[in-house]
This record gives sequence, C-alpha cells and structure tokens, in this order.
Amino acid sequence: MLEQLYFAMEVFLNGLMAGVLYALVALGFVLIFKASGIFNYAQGVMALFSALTLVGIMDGQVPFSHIINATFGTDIHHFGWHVPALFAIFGTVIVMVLFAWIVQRYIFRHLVGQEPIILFMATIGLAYFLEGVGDLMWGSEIKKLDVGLPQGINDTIDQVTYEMFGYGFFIDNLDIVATVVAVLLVIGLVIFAQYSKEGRAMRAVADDHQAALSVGVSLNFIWIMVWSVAGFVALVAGIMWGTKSGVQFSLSLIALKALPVLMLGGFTSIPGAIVGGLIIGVGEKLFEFFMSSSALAGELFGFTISATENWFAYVLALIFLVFRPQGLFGEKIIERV
Amino acid sequence: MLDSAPSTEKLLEVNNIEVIYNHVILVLKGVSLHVPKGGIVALLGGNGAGKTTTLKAISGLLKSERGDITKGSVSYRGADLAGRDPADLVRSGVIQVMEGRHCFEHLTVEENLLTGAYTRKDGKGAIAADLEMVYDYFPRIKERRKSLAGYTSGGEQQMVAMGRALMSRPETVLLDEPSMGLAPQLVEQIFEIVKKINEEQGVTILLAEQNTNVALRYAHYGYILESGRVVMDGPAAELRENPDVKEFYLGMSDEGRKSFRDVRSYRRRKRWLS
Amino acid sequence: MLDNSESYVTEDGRTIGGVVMEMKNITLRFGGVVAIKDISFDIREGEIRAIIGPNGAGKSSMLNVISGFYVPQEGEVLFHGKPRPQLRPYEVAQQGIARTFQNIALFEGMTVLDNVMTGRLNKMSSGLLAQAIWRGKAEKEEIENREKAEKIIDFLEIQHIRKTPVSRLPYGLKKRVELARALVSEPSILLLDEPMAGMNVEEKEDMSRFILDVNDEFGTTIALIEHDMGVVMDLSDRVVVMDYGKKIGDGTPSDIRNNQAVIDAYLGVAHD
Amino acid sequence: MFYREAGDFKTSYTDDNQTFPIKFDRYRYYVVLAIAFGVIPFLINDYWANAFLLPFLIYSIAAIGLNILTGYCGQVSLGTGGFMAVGAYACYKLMTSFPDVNIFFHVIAAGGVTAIVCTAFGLPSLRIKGFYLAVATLAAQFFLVWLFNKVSWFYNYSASGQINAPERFVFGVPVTGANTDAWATYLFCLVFLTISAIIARNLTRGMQGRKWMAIRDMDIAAEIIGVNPMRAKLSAFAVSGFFIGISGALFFAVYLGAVEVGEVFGIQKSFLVLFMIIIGGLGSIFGSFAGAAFLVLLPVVLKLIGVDFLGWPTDIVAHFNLVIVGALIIVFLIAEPHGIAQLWRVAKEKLRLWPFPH
Amino acid sequence: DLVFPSLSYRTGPYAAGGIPFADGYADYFTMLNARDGGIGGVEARVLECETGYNTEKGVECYESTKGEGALVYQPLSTGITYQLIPKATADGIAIHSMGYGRTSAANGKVFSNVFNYPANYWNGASGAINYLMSQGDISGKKVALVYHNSAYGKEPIRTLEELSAKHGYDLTLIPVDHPGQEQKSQWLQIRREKPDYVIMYGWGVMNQVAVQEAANIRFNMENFIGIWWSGSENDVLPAGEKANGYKALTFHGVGDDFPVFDDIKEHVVDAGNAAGAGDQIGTVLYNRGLYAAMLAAEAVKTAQEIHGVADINAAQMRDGMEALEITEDKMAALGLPGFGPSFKVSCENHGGPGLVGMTQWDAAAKEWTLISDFSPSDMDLIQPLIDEDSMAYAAENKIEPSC
Ligand SMILES: Nc1ncnc2c1ncn2[C@@H]1O[C@H](COP(=O)(O)OP(=O)(O)OP(=O)(O)O)[C@@H](O)[C@H]1O
Ligand SMILES: Nc1ncnc2c1ncn2[C@@H]1O[C@H](COP(=O)(O)OP(=O)(O)OP(=O)(O)O)[C@@H](O)[C@H]1O
Ligand SMILES: CC(C)C[C@H](N)C(=O)O
Ligand SMILES: [Mg+2]
Ligand SMILES: [Mg+2]
Repeated sequence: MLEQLYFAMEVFLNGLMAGVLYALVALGFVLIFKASGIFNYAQGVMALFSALTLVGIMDGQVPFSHIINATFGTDIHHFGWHVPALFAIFGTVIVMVLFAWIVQRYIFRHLVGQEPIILFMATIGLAYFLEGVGDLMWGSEIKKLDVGLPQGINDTIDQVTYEMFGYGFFIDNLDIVATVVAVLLVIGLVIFAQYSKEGRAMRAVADDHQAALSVGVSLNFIWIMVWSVAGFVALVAGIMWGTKSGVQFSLSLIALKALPVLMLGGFTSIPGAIVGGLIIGVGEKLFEFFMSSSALAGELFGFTISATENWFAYVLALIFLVFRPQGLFGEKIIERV
Repeated sequence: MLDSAPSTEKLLEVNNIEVIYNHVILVLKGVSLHVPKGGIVALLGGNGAGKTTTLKAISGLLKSERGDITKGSVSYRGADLAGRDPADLVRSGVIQVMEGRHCFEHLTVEENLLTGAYTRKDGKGAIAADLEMVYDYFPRIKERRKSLAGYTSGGEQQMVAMGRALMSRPETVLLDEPSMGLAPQLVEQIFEIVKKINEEQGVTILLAEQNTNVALRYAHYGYILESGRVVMDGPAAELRENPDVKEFYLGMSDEGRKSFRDVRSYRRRKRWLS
Repeated sequence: MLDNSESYVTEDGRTIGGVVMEMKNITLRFGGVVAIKDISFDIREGEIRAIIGPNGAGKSSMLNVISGFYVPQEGEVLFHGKPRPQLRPYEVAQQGIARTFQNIALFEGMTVLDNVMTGRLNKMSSGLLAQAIWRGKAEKEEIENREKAEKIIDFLEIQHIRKTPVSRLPYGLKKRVELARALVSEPSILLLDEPMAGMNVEEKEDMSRFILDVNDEFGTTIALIEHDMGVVMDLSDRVVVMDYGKKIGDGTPSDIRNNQAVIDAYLGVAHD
Repeated sequence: MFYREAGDFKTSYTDDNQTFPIKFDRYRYYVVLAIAFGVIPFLINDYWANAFLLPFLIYSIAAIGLNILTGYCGQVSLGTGGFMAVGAYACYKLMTSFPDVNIFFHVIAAGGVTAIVCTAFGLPSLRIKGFYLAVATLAAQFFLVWLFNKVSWFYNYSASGQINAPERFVFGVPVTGANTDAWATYLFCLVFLTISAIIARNLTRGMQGRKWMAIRDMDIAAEIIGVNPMRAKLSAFAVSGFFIGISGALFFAVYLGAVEVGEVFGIQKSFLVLFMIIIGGLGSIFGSFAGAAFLVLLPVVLKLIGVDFLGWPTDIVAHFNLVIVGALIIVFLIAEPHGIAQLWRVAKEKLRLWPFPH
Repeated sequence: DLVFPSLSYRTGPYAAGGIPFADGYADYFTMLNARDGGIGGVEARVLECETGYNTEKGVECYESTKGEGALVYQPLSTGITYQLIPKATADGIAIHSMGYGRTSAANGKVFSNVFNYPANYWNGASGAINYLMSQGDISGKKVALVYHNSAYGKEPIRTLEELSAKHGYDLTLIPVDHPGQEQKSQWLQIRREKPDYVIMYGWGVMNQVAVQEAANIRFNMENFIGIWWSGSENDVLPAGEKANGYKALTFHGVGDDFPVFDDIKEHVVDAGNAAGAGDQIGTVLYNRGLYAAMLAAEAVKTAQEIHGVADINAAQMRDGMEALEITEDKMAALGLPGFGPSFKVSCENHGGPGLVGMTQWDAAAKEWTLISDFSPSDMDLIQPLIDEDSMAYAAENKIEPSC
C-alpha cells in the first residue's frame, strides 16, 4: 500500500517535470498570441527548425548540401569544424531573428487586420514551409544533440529518497535543468510583458492592431521582436526535447502536447503556461498510472485503459474550460454590447 | 473664436486623392484640402461621405483595411507621405484619434494612456506630467484609471482615446468624430480642450465631425464632403451663414431651429451632387 | 399622478396607455463599480420614454437589464404588472422586446436583407427538416416574411442597399439597418441606444421621422437613450435622468429642462 | 459585357430567393450537373476516379459539413477527422450487422450517428468560444481515434484493429469491396454529394442559415435579438456532423475499403478539411467545392510536375512539395483571405462592370 | 521495362527510417541497370511514391502507380499492407511485405498475391523468446511488450500470449501511441514493475525515446530486445554511450562487408546516381532495402525462366515470387555471401523459413554486430495461428483456398 503511494508520488513528480517540458513549448505560443492574436501552429516546427540549425552549426554541416550536390554534382557535406555549443546557440538565435524578420516581412505584414482563423491557417502554411526548408537545409535523418546537458536518473535524489523512504525516486537530470530554465524564462517574460514599454505595446497590438498603429506603435518592430523571442523559446524547447529523443521531425509534433496546456493556462498568460503545463503533466501521468495499474479499471470496462496520453490532456483542459472559458489565467473575455 | 486662419503656411496638403477599397469600391473621387499650421480645420459631411477615409488616407491606416490611394498625393510639411508607415508619421507628430474609440480593451485605462506616449523619448517625468494633464482634462477617467478599458462606458472610452492621443505630444491631430456619443456638456468640454491645445500648444487639428454646429463654432475653416467629393469649402464663419449649410447641416430654417417633430411630413432633399 | 393602468391622451392626440414595464429598485454592480443604484421607473404603453444622463451613468446597462443580458443583483422587472422571472435574452426577445445597440451590433458578414430578415426569426416556425427540403412550408413562410421585411426596408428607405454586405456600409446607414432589424420583428417595446450618435442634423431628422412614424403607425412603445437634447426634448413624452447610477430626475421634457439637479449634472446650461 | 445581370428582372420574391438568381449562373449550374451525371461516368477510368474524382466528391461533402459549422456558424472545429471516423465506424458496424440492408441507408444512418456524436461534442461550445473551442474540439479528435483503436467491438475484434469494407451492391452493381468499377463508385458518391449540397444550400439560404450566421458574426447580439444560441449552435453541430459522417462513411467504404483509424482519420485530416474551406471560402457552398478540388489536385499536380516532368529525385520533390504547399497556402491567404469563392465574386463584379469600371 | 514501385517515406515522423530503406531499394536496381543492363536484359525502373507512412497516402500511391505496369509492391508499412491486400489481389499484383504486414499472409493458400518471406512478426516474437530461453530459464519471469499502438504493434500480442502460456512467463502489455515522443509513464511503469525483459515493437521516434528512457531508468540494455524495425543506427545513436548493449532481432546480415557494396560504390555512388543523399550505405535499414530489392530481382529472374519472356508482367512476377529459391551459392554469386538464410517459397508457404538472428549495438564502435545464428522459430505454435487467422479471413471474404 505504502509502496503504491510512493509510486504515485514518483509519477506525480515526473508529471510535474513533463509538464515543464510542455510548458516550454506553450510559452512560445503564448508570446505570439499575446502580441498579435496569432495562434501560431508553427511553434512546434520552429522548435524543430531551431534545433536542427543548432546541430547543423555545431557539426559544421553545409546547409542545403543535398540539393547542391544533386544539382552541381559536388560532394560536400561538412565544413569540417565543430562549433562549441554556446557559440552555436548564439548563431542559432541570429538565424531565428532572421526568420522572425522574414515571417514578418513576407507574411504577416500582408495579413494585418485579417480574421484570426486566417492568420492561424497562415501559420499552418508556415509550418509546412519551414518543415520542408528544414529538411532541405539539414536533411531529415536523425541527429544527436548534445550541448552538454546532464541526462538520466539523478543519483542524489535517488539515494536521499531511498534512505528516507526506502524507495528511491526517479527524477531525470534533464528535467531538473528544464525546470530551472523554464522558471527563469517565465519570470523574465512576465516582467517584460507586464512592466516594459514594449511589453505594453505588445499587448496593445494584440487588442487592436489599428489603434496600435494609430498611436505610433510599429507593428513591424513589435512583431519581429516577439517572433524572435518566440524563436528563442522554441530553441530552448528544441534543445530540451532534442536532447531527449534526437533531433528529427517528430519534434514538431510536441506542438500538439502544448495546445491543451495553453487552453488550460489561458492563451494570453505566461504564468498560465507553466501552471497549465504542470497540471496537464501531473494529470495525464497520474491518470495513466491509475488506469493502467488498477485492477479496478479493468473490471469496470472489461479492458484496461491505456495509452491515454494523447487525449487525456485535451479532455482535462476541456473540463476546466467549461468552468473558466478563458483558461485559468487567460484575459477575461469581454462581453459587452 | 478666430475665424481667419492663423497662418498661411500649409502644413498638411491633400491633393486630389482617389481611394479604392478592395480594388473595386471607389470611395474618394478626388479630394483636395489644406491644413495650415496651427489651424483647426473641420471636415463635414453626411454618413459615408468619406471623412473617415480621408483621415485614414492621411494617417496611412488605409492599408490595413485593404484600401488604396490610387491617385493624387498627401504631403506633410512638403514631404510626400506615400508609403510611409503610420508609426513613422506619429513620430513626426501626426496622430489620429480613430472613429469609434478603439481602446485597448485588455489594458487598463492608464495603460491605454501610456501607450500614447510610446514614441516619446523625453523621459518618464515628462510623461507622468502629461498623464496628470490628461487626468485634469478628464477627471472621470482618473476615477477609472485602474479598470480595464473594455469595461468602461462609451463616453469614457472616447475620453481615453482622446487622452491617449494627447499623450504623444502631437503636432497635428486628426480627430475623427470626437463628439460621437458624448453627453452635451462633455462635447463642449472636448471642444474646449481642442481649442486649448490648439491655442496653448499650437497643435494643428483636422477634425471630421457630424456635429456641424459645434464643429463650425470651433473651427477656422471647413470643407464639406459629399459622396467622396469636396462640394464646398470656406472659412467657418462663412459656412455658418450659408443657407444650405444652415438648412442641411445646422438644422435651422429661417425661423430658427425647427423641432424634430416637425420634419415628419415634409422633407426637401437637395444635394449639390448625387 | 396617474394610476398605473390609466391611459391619457397627449397634446398631439396620441393615446398613451397604462404601464407595460416597470423597473423596481434595480441595483447592478460589476465588481466594485455600481453601474445602477436602486433605480425605479416605468414605461407606459405607446409612449416615447427617453433615458438621459452623463457618460457612464448606466443608461446602456439599464437597457441591458431590460434585455436580460445583465442580471441585476437587486430589484425586479415587472412586465404587464407581473414580476418577470429571470429570462435569457432570447426569451426576452420572444416577448416582443426589440432593440438597437450603442456600438452597432449588426451581423457584418450578411447582407442588409439577411440582417433585416433575422428580425423575423421569432415569427418563423418551420423546422430544420422542412427547411432542408425547402419546397412547401419553409418556402412559403420565407416569402411571407420576406414581404414584411421588404416593407420595412421601403419604409426606412434602404432598398438600394438590400443586397450589400453590411460591412461595407457607412455608419449612418448601419444605424438605419439596425433599426430596420428591430422594427421588422413588430415589437411591442423598442429599445434604442443612441440611435442618432454620429449623424448630422439632416440624418437625425430622418431618424426622428422614422421613430415618430413607428410610434404612430404601429403604436410601438419606445425607450430611447440619446445625448442630443434637441432630439430628446422634441420627441419624448417622458424623460428619466440618470447620474452615476442614481436617478436624479423623471418627468416630462419641460420638467426636466428646469430641474436644477439635471442641469448641474448633465445639461451644463439650461437648454433652450 | 460577359456577365449580364441587367435585363434579368425578377417579379416575385420566389424568383429572387433562388439559389442562382441570375439566369447565366442557373444555366451553368444545369450544364455542370449534366456533365457530372451524364458525361463523366462514360469517360472515367480507375486512375482519375481514385486520384481525383472520388476524393474530390467525398472531401466536398466533408467540406460542406465543416463549412456549415465553421463558415456559417463560426465554430472552428479541429475534430473533423474524428467525426469522419465516427461515420466510418458507424457505417462499418451497420454494414456488418445488417448485411441485407442497402448500403445507401447505412451511409445515411452513419451520418445520423455522427450527427449525434458531433452534437454531444458541441455542447462545450455553449461556453467555450473562439480558439479555445477550436483546441477543445481536438479533445474529440484524439479521444474518438483512441476509442476506435482501443475498444475492439468497433472493429469486430479483428487482430489488426483495422476495419475492412465487405462487398456491397446498389442495383446489383458493387460499390464497395475490391471489385468495383470506377463509374459506379463515382456515381454513388456523386449522388450523395448532390443531395448534400442541395440540403446545405437550402438550410443556409433560409432562416436557419441566418441564425447560424448571426451567431457567427456576433453571438451576444444574436441572442439579444432572439436567437437561441444553444439550439443554433447544436443544430449546426448536428447538421455538420451529418455531412461529415456521410463523407467519413464513403471515405472508408467506397474510397479506401479499409481503414486504420489513427492514420486515416488523424488530426491531419481535420486540418486538411479546414484548409479546404478556408482556401475555398468560408461561408460558401461553392467554396467548399473549390477548396476540395484545389487541395485534392494540388499534390497530384505537384507530383506530376516534380517527378514526372522535371525528373527530380523523389526526396527533394517530397521536401519541395512541403515548401510549395506551405508557400502556396500563404500566398493564397495573402492574395485573397476570403478564398476562391471571394475571388470568384470579385471577378464577377469586375465582369459586370467590364468594360466600363466605375 | 520492369517497374518496381517503392512506397517510400522521406518526410514526416518516420522519415528517418524510410529514407535508408528506400535508398537501399533504389540503389540496388540502379546498380543492376548499370552493371548488368537491367534484369535479364530488361531495364528496371523504380517508381518512388511518398506515403509519409500514412495508409491513406499509401493507397493513393498504389492507385496512381499500378497503371504503370507495377510488378510488386513493397509498401513498407503494415497499415498500408493491410489496405492493399484486397486491392492488389483483385488487380493481380503481388505484394512483398518483407518482415512486416499481415503475418497470416504467409499462408499462400489464402493470400495468393501476398508474400512476407523470409520472416514475419510472429517469427520475430518467437525468436525473441527463444533467444531469452537460450540465456536461461524464462518461466516465472516477467516480460513486457512495449508496442506501437497500431496494426503493426498489435501483431505479436497473440503469439506472445500463446508463448507465455506455453513457457510460463508473465506478459505485460504497454502500448505507446503514435508518435511516442513522450513515454514517461510507460517507463515509470516498467521501473515499477521491474520486468526481467522488455521486448519492443516500435518505429520512428518511439524507438529513440524508448532507448533513451530505458537508459534513464537504468534498465539493463542487455535485457532489452527490439524487433528488427527497432534496431537501426537511428534508434540508438541519440542515446549515445548508454545505448550500449541494446539488442535487436534481424533476418539478414549487418555491415557493408559484402562484395556487393563494391559494385554499389563503383556503379552507383561513384557514378553520382545514389538515391537520396547517398550517405546511408551499409546501415541496417539500407541493407534491408537492398535485400528486398535483391529478392525482387531474383524473383524476376525466376519468372523470366518460368515464362520464357524477359519483359514479364505482374502475374508472371507473382509466379516468380512463388517459385523463388534462395541458396547459399546464389547469395555468394550475388555478392552477398551469408547475408541471409537460404529458403524456398511455395504455393502454400509465402512466409519463408522464419529464421531470425540477434544483433547487438556496440556504442563505442557505433555498429551493430550479429551475435547469434539465424535460428528457427517455434513454427509448431505459429503455424496453427497462421492457419486459424488466414482461414478466418478466407471465410470472411469468401476466398476458396487454393494449392
Ligand atoms: N473597409 C471598407 N471596405 C469597403 N468600403 C468601405 C470601407 N470603409 C468605408 N467604406 C465605404 O466608403 C464610404 C466612405 O466611408 P467613410 O467611413 O469614409 O465615411 P464617413 O464620412 O466617415 O461617414 P460616417 O460619418 O458615417 O463615419 C462609405 O460608402 C463606405 O461604405
Ligand atoms: N460588463 C461590465 N463590466 C464592468 N463594468 C461595466 C460593464 N458594463 C458597464 N460597466 C460600467 O458601468 C458604468 C455604466 O456603463 P454604461 O455603459 O451603462 O454607461 P452609459 O450610461 O451607457 O454611458 P454612455 O453614455 O457613455 O454610453 C460604466 O462606468 C461602465 O464602465
Ligand atoms: C518499416 C515498417 C514496415 C515497419 C513498421 N513498423 C510496420 O510494420 O508498419
Ligand atoms: Mg466616419
Ligand atoms: Mg451607453
């Protein structure tokens, strides 16, 4: 019995950690939504793309080498250098700023004032585009990403808890790092959005593009800035997830894990992303744990419920929403006539 | 009230512009007007005459509504404005107060005002001082400074929108229907403020207004727009005396103001163009 | 003082009936803001009742209470003398109360005709299946109601824009379309929230004519919020004045014109 | 003056209420119908049926369904894939449980079942709005897929968890199974599409359509003028579910023949159909057709150009396809955010004025 | 010409696995064309069609390529195979689902046009258990199956259950939904229940994450066995050092130490005709693609012999496949000595011998090594299952068993 409790606690803790990883992706969504009302479906692909770029720079890969080789009959793959992680990250950030500029200059500038669903569709187009470019640029094979983050069970926690409870808890080192990074990001971003002039302008833009334009806020500037920051957040998420599972296409699918987090936390709330992430992480892990381990579930339904993680988060978020339609921390939906 | 323009220097010049929405709907069919420095110019006309469109054509907000200037030009201080970013224009001192308030709903009243100072670089102190000035002009919104603008009443939002524009320390303000939905004494008050900033700070004002009566009392010069064309212009005092203006825009007949009850059965339509 | 059910005849020969709607001690709060403080007034059948007051006084909120969109914390609404249970807004509309909005609330993606036709929705009863098949009842009903709508469209002189999407119309015409949508439902009570804001005198004259004609021809009771004192004084039978949630005056236009509290709070100067 | 309107007077409201009030349009419509029913079945071959016509017909039905919900009623749904799965599985269970009933009725019944499920998932829309609702509908998407994958009753306990359409006949001609003829499957789907389009058109031009659009454009105002939001929204979910269910059933039974739910009816499908209505035009029946045609043809054309014409290696083509599809979507949205239908309308407006603009 | 459609996937979540296989499949035919002028003098043409490992797109690919004279389909997905079985049978085209697809298709009496030699998923399951039994007694031990929650992953469940009854081990089923990016709960469950062995039927990112998570909870890699689709370089590289010792089943050889690779280098790579980026040669999945191509080419040769025509059609190809015989000599002559088992296909048996071997990952050397012989699986148990399942299919679809 006690045993079961410990298991549950372990699952709980790991759920928290998984939640942080979801939140990292959700943060990027929130930023862009807050600043422009754009529901950026491409956030996941941005994480993939930034991670690909990071690995590419680190390994000195020649971008577009495959096409170059195919058209010119050359045989180049690598520059033959290795860039230290820190510089490579810096380089990737520059690429993401460039990306932000392109996105703004060639896409969203032309879509100012359109309905949200149109903007949403444009980001899906962007997601396809970026995925294709990423593949062409860096190839679609799996890449190992190692920026020196620790990974695997944390022995200290394992031992300490073993001595205390007679059961060693499993916590992944990478998750601990992710948590620290996420907390720092959230604090930074909250301060930025709530108290800086640019942050205020960003929220203004989200409320009413036209009015923001009319008071002299440059949409271009704000959006490039926000997309750059979102690109940076995507990079952070990309590093964490890429370290876990290698850098490859599936990284872009983590966007789907971030959506329920967003719903729960509220599309416009930075702290909401974290809290939502934690609730979702814990919720889905515990649910899976109880359902797959309890005989009860088996008796009830005649089959055990398992592999619930793809939908549980959504259903949980849905239930929350019914009570709070704007998410836990989202901006109030102003209903007036 | 001054009826002659205080200076002859042309600050803002609109030259024979045509505006098309959505590539098909022709709205302005050649509008020209001048605004002298330090003047108050009123743009009058019925619904759909093209006042808002003219103002947006000047401030560059047309683009975000799929509108295009297809002919003519707009220049400010002699420089052509074609292709200029609205933000750029605000930095050079032209700000528009949009029709229908357009407050930032999810920002507080005070934050709304502060966004007005977005382009200013003269320090927190000056901005704080101006904030107080705006609160002096509009005590009502001082009471509501902490509440979300989305929850304030229509009139309060109008004050916020005005205040927000003043926060940018503009040289020229394009005012679109400032009196719409305001209580009578507030209308006067707003126009007093307009006059005050015009006189004290030398702010130039281009004003689109339906409330012809008040507008012509405060403006120096007026243009009357109908279906996308300027049909009449002249110093405000002259316009006030013009019999057609009197009848159609001021609601006066020879016997003075007529009651709204009396218009029911008879109506005479006259248009300069149709 | 008149009794609630008594009717009388005005100077210009219209009959004003008994009280149809009575607001009793309404209090409405939003968090800390008290939008309406303990206000009572009534509306009589066939009259034009104006509600005036400074910005933020709570006028629109009052209409929203009548529409069932806001639920007052205290007080009740009496309809035809009986306390009205808490109804959803669409149920209120079904009782024959139609309205227009301060910030035009038209359906921007639809044509003028479709907008006006929505006003008839409570008069049409054919079900989903009948409409899917169309021929027969649904079609007949559609045509009958279309005739009513066209009548109102003619009446308000907006025939030429019938098929135009509303989003392309200038402000003033939108207001007129909104009025058409409200009128076409043949309401017993019509609530108008600043119908003449943003109009010039000529347009206001037009609007006044429509309002008076409706009141005359259909005997529709009208509650009207308006900031143009000229309009209010000329059109209304009785005026209620609100100031920051409180009622500070109630009476005929001439009473109000000379009410010192009203002059201080709202009019600024005594209006001619 | 290509496009004439002048001289085409209407003397009654019935005339003015027609689907195609302008004579020219009406004739074009009859011609299209005649070709679709009378000519294409004789020209059709396997390749064209499978690569283009069948998916086009079936997706058009789905697009009409989603357009009613999203384009007309303003409720963005990302659950289309899941709802199509409901149609498919309902059809499968019905086909295997009542083998003697004609498949035509199975498909209709599958639409009915989907309508019910869709309505149930529409309940949260009474409180949840906008993108929150869109994301919430993903709950339906993922949950339904999981359910069909998990509960073996749905796939008749087959080991692989897939469902296979048994052979069924209409007038003695097989329309499902491995031995179908292109013209038969084509006509079968075409009949459903035609009926769906007519029903959708009737619903959207009358009061029901107005209620939906009112909710879409401004739900609060709609409620205040008398639209019961619950009934309006749920009826949109139901009608939309009905069409989507039919398309799911046809997709499974007629087009694919066998289905693995997670892949065929995954979230990609939801996006695809949403794309169709946005590129085609929200709130337009014609747009549903146009969008479906566009997105069904696009990959075929891209492949033709890339692989067969330019002879590029497939992987580069595959990646370029993503780039091109993505770019095309964006270019399209920028050029005309309101879709092909709007493009068409503007073209008509210009033609009407041509050659004398203004 | 001889048309070989290749339903590949070079984009999407499974691209990392799809690319090397498709490269190997294409390169081998390119090599044959360049070196021998085709097969029996007729040029081979590979028609690639992108499926993205999506069943629906797979069907589209099938429909759009079958008109080009396709001889045999290699769908590279169990889901797509299931879909194509009835269609291809009706069209008289053969399917070769090598090491995947519907296991009971091994019964040629029912599935006339489907071949899944030389080994199938049930052989794999049995092979894994056999291997474990060779390491020690398995009764009373706990075995967990981590599987891709799709038609593919569900294939071995029945066999493993039967085997568990037979050998007395406990079986725990742990499904992972597509794509499998997040498997925390699954691996916490494993950590909790401490199974002695874990068998994995995974594909795509699910493999990498599983290996990584196994390393994270310090599950002994020695006791972690993947099916052959969970045993490529892709799956273990991201986990680095910690993946050392991980095992995977296979039905063919590893490495590029075979003469045929010299020919590939000479006629394909150096000529600049390598498929894809040309950097996959010698990897596990490349080899498998190459092996599949080789088997197809040999079947063509057999068909050419039987029918005496060089430019064969789909029906003749089917006959060739059914009469295919692979011997050690043949393999050696093809430059692939000892690469795969020798076997003979027959009308009754489309499944080949079902010999499976075991490979292990050496993280330091970054290579897979074969650590066991190709040994038989428990056909006594499997054959009845095959018969049962295929006969059920025959009954359902009113197929008259032939042969
Ligand atoms: N975004 C738009 N798309 C299409 N037509 C438009 C658009 N905005 C305005 N119009 C049209 O342009 C004309 C002029 O409108 P504008 O708003 O400039 O008039 P206005 O003089 O400001 O009127 P009001 O006093 O009612 O505000 C109107 O006929 C209107 O229908
Ligand atoms: N939904 C709401 N939430 C919070 N506060 C509200 C809400 N609706 C109205 N208020 C507040 O209630 C007060 C009365 O608002 P109301 O809109 O009724 O004013 P009004 O008399 O119509 O003014 P105006 O003439 O400016 O339209 C205002 O201070 C407003 O900010
Ligand atoms: C390469 C693929 C055939 C393997 C895959 N997991 C399947 O069986 O579907
Ligand atoms: Mg205007
Ligand atoms: Mg109001």
